[in-house]
Amino acid sequence: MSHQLNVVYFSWVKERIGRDQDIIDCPENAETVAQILEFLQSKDAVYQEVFADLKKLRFALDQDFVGLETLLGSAKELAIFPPVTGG
Amino acid sequence: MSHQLNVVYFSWVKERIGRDQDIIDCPENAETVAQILEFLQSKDAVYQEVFADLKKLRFALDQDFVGLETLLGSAKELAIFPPVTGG
Amino acid sequence: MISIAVQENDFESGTEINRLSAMGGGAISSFVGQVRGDGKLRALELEHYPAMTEKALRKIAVKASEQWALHGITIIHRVGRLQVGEQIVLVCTCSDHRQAAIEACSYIMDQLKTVAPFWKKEILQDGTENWVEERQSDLDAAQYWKN
Amino acid sequence: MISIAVQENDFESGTEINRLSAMGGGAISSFVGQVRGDGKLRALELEHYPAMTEKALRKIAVKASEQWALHGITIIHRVGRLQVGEQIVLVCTCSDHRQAAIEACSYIMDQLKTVAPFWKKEILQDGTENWVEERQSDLDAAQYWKN
Repeated sequence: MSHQLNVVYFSWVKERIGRDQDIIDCPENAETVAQILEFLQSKDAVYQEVFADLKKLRFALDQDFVGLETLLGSAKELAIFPPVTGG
Repeated sequence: MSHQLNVVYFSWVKERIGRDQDIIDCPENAETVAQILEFLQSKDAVYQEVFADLKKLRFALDQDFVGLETLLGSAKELAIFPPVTGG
Repeated sequence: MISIAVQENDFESGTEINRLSAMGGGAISSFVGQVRGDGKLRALELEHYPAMTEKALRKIAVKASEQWALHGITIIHRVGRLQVGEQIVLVCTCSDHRQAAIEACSYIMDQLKTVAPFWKKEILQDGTENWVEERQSDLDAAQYWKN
Repeated sequence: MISIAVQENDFESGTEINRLSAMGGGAISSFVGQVRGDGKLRALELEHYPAMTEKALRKIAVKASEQWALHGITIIHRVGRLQVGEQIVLVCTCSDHRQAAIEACSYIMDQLKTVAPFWKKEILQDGTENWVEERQSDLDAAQYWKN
């Protein structure tokens, strides 16, 4: 059964992609955050460019910060955004 | 010419001495804070008891903290009080 | 008692301090951040990740309450468009001891700067817009508490 | 801008914070100390040395402004009889940078505890009165800034 993932974007990631979220069907072989990014990049030149420099991005899985190699598990939401600048 | 000094007391020093100040004529040979304390102690048993433990006292000369060996110079006011406890 | 708010409206620092001081700890430390003008800046646009923001702030507050003996913690962070001079954030802590209150307040601000999902966009007087980049000094400050 | 007040009247922390934040620094740190009740305490009597107090507080504020880049410093210290829960002291600092504001505020409180001529007398519920003694932790805190 295919796993649906809500991918949400903030700050300049959202602006460059041109929308605030994508609902995707995870491919069978995508098990980590990095693999979802590769999958998105393979689909579209815009993702390819926005995700080109991974050092400028941060990730949260179900609203907790995670690294690129974190397993998706049964997470429902992946957030992709630049380093935070609040306060 | 005799040098007049206003000696002011605070906190339990004031309570034990029973008044908030003394105006004294400095003796010729009293050049330091310590010597004024000795002079006062020589005059009165109350002073002798209140000033018995110098480690429990602090001093200010013309409103600046000083040590026991500080010279009186032309100071007009010597304050004697316990360590401060504000804030 | 932990109180977290993410809101567009302004806040009254005095009201929040009085609320914490009513807990009777005796030592109340607070920090207010505001939009600092440099002549070129017109306003900031504060974006956040609504599903995550309160969770992240609460996690910071819980960690602070594990490290210091606190009676209360208040965190208020504004979002939306804020003009130069407007308040952005308030952190307020209450303890029996001033060092605990002050350190916890400082810790919460440092963590908030690095792990709470807010992003600032500068809107300049000439109309141009820039997303603010993370600052090394903020990363260093957050790192300090790990030593 | 240094503002010092020694007064019997209460103060509004929010008003003081807003006055400093109007200077536009962007980072405002404040500390409020209040009379902490322990069940036995009824009130504190705060005595001071009027001719020296403001001079001593101003000296502390000047030293802080030499060590950190501050836009403003406010110190308010109350004297007279204060009931449990009442505010005693406010220190508020304003800077371009939060670490400077927070450290200066902490420094001023530590100095105030050891070199400002105030004395606290505790008035207990049963009517007995005790002059508060200096605490080693306050001396240690003031010493910290000399290293």
